[in-house]
Amino acid sequence: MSLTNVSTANIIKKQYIHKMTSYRDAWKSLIITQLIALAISSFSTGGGTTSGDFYSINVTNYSVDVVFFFTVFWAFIASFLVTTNSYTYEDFSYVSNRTTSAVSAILFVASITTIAAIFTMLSSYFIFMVMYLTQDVNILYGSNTIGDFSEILSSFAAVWGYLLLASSVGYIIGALVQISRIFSLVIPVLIFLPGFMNVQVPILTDVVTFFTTETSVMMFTMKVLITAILLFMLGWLLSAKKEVRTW
Amino acid sequence: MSLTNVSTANIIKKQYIHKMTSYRDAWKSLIITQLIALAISSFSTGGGTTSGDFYSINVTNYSVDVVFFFTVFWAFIASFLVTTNSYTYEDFSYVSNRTTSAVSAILFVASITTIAAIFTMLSSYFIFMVMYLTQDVNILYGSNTIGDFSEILSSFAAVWGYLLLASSVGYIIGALVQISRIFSLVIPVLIFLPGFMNVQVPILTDVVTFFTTETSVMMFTMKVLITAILLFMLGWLLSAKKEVRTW
Amino acid sequence: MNVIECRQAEKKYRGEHGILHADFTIRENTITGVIGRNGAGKTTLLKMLAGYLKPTGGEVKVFGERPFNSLKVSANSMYLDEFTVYSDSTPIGELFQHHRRFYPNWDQQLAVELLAYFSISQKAVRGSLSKGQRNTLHGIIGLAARCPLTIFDEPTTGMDASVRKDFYRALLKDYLTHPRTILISSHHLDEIEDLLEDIVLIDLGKIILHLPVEELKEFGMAISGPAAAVNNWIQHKTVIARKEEASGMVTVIVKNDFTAADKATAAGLRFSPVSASDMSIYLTNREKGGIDDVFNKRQYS
Amino acid sequence: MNVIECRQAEKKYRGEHGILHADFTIRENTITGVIGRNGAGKTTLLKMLAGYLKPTGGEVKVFGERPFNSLKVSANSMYLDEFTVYSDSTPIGELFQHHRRFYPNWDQQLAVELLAYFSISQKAVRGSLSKGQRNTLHGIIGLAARCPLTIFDEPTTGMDASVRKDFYRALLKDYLTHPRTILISSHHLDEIEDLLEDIVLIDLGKIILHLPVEELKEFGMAISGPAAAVNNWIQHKTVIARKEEASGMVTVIVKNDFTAADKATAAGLRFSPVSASDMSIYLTNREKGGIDDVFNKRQYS
Repeated sequence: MSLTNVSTANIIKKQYIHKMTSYRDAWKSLIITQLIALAISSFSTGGGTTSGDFYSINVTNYSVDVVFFFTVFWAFIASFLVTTNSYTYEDFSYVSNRTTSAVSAILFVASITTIAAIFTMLSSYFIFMVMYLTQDVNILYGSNTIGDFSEILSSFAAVWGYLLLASSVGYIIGALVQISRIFSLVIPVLIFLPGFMNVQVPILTDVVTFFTTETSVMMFTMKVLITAILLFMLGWLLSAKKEVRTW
Repeated sequence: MSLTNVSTANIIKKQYIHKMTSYRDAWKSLIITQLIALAISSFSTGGGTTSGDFYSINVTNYSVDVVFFFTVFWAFIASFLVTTNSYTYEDFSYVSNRTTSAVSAILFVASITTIAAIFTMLSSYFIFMVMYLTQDVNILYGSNTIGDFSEILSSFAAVWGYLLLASSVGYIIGALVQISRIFSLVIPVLIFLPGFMNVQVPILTDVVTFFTTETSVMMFTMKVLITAILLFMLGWLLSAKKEVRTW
Repeated sequence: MNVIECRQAEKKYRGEHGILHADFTIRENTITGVIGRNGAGKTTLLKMLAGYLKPTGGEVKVFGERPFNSLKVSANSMYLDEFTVYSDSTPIGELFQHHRRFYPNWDQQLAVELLAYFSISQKAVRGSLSKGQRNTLHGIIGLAARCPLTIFDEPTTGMDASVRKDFYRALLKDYLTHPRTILISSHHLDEIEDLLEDIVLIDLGKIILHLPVEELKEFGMAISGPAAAVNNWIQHKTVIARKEEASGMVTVIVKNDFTAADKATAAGLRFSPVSASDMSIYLTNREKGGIDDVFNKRQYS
Repeated sequence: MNVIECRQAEKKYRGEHGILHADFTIRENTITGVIGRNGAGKTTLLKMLAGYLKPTGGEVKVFGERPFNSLKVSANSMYLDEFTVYSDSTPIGELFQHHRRFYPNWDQQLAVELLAYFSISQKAVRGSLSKGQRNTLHGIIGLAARCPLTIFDEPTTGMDASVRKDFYRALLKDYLTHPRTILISSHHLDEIEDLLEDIVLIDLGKIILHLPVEELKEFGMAISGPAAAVNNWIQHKTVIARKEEASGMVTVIVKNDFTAADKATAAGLRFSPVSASDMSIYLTNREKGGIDDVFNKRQYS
């Protein structure tokens, strides 16, 4: 039987198609996440009442912040899970080497993150529409809800940036945990330590400052992209020597 | 062959012994957690320098807060893991019903939590001793480091209370996740939402207030004990109808 | 005394049926083989008996109690298969100690000697064993625990030929000195039929036969001969299977309920017995052509 | 052309050896059986060939390349066992489509027809299949993918008797029309020996024999007779195994390298051939008593 010649690019493409169609859990969980977040958002998330002698204004803010937060969390978990053994091993049940497996996984994670960002943007229109149709009140447009095209574009870039960042962090942590279980204890503690206590992990603070103090969306997106690519590449290097199914 | 008669209490005792001796991962991870936390603590975690014309005082606070925080996190994870299928199924490889399996697991979790509390207390002595022996300086005793017996007892009660609370929360969340995977997404988001955003989950805030505003250690311990027992019992009820190894 | 009594027991999974209307009893101190094709429901039935799964209908009783969530059944029964969960990081010697604590009849000496015989170290952890060795370990545990009801679900998966032979021999030896109720499921009936007393044959979730092995061996008869003669003779007989051969010869498996006089009328036909293993294949065969048809239809054949 | 070439290949796990000094070649378009006792290292060897594990020493070449991390080897080889990972939630029909995309030789029609023959629905998800059905599915995939190198590691685990027979027959039929290199490991050599051309026999991590099945069948000879006569005749012969019987009779397995003249001197001794399956048991037996000794030592025996 004659041998098949394959190119790396071709196999990456096939593995990418395979992942996009068969990782149902990732898609399912995205939809569930969005629905739960929308349900929570539909309770008001802030506001107040001002009343004078002859009038009373009831201000209610409807926010997609909840949707955004849920989706960031989902992006982290989903790309963390993509690095686990059972997904990696499936690549080798078909045709794969470590490079194609890692690159196709990264492309997949980047793709679902982008789609999740679009979903998150659509949620804001969805909430707007629901309120517009069901509430018999004046709507006070906020600058962070519905704006013109350039505003939409820049908020999309910001949402997408945070999601990509979350998924690249999830990916690298997943790769670390695959190497040693100890990371599954150390990493979450290091992340949450500063929030709960006065202990400062110096680098972590700098990292947070690096992203949150950036005011230009353009620059922010660049920073995120470069960071994500570096993290993805590191995760790929970490998995390069791994054996398949030692059991 | 004549049948063996067994009592529930007797099997619970045997399962408890089995868990205490064969759940090596729980013990190993406790020791690793304490060591990592001690290593981090040995960097100073605060302090400052005051200097006048003729003197300079260099104040360094060594704190066991890091150890405490790591251990709380460990207690949560360890009891979360105890509810996973592989541990439950092992009970049924020996002799078990759902009651003995749950009760022995709860007793095990309560036991390791207590031992972890003792370890955490000892850590404070350990840090004290290391500093005393290695640093050629005057030690300013703080009220929260080494005190008299009643102080030790009350800080032990506080530490133990928080650990038990963390492990009972881990246990109930584990039981929920065993029922449906959706909880593994929803619960962490609900917990971290308030910390990251301005969204308030009303009940959660009340719960936090309920424990943190309590000034009497005695009352705090009582509150914790009752809450933990309620959570453990709920977790037990949730697992009461589960089938074993459907694969 | 009956150890197991099932009345119309049923287990459905999301619409699909695992087991339907199971109606049977197992006497104390017998070795019964549970035989059936893939997906017939053997494992579902055995797990229901062990109290792992909850029946969705009918009644399952083991030692007079419903096994699901029964401590009495759990203490007196053991279900062992390839996937039985034991901690992977516990040394085997310690695993034996745990069993000793839980099972009053546990024979520590037997366990240790069998383990040594099969060249497995007491210090080894279960996670480091190969699949065959893991099943050997489970087999040893099942024997040494001496549970009044021991259920082996395909115990010899991954065992090599000589280990299988030794395991079955050990099972028989131990059973003879310590009689108890044993259920074994296996896809190699030929290897265990000498061991078994009774056979439960399951097909498509239903128990289609439950009888002593000896009766299954005599259940059918193969009749070979020229097609016309065979066809003539088998009128009014219960035909179980039929195989045409190229030369115009035919082999037919019929139920062995004909009389000696019947047999005398069959001049020129060859009668041969059917092994228990072959008989259970015939009894559970789907009506379809052979595997060759899949290939013969194709152009390249 | 040699598809597989191993030179002193070695795989160690934390001190323990999986495979030691493996030195062998496999020609193109042969069916080779990989036989050995539990824990001998069969799976380690096969996974090394598939590029799953990285050798710790020596050289492994498949299609002229080191298989670990080789895309060429991955594209042209397939390793299938009970644990092969496919998404549990993907319907089987879709699983086939994925294979069709990855494997240019994939025969969709064959896959679909075999699946139907074995009564598995294309809509079923793999997670809902029983163990035997899952292995049947893996077998079908291995056949339909038509990889130049196909490795089946205990493919019939959990399959019932008739499915096993059908699977091996399908394998042979497909191999005849589409010759390729196939490796099969199995603990039921008797079931596959008619299928195999060559046999690789592994023991304790070492390859102790690699020869055509026919030669293994003639490798040894069993000589039975009264102890004295047998002992006299076997001087200067290579004795492989020896079985004393109670009646003073002895059976000895000797290497079949004696001449016809030798045989003529053996008056009154009975010569009988040894099956390939039995031969490989004898060749890999540890020096120890039988399983009966474990029980005979005990007081209750």
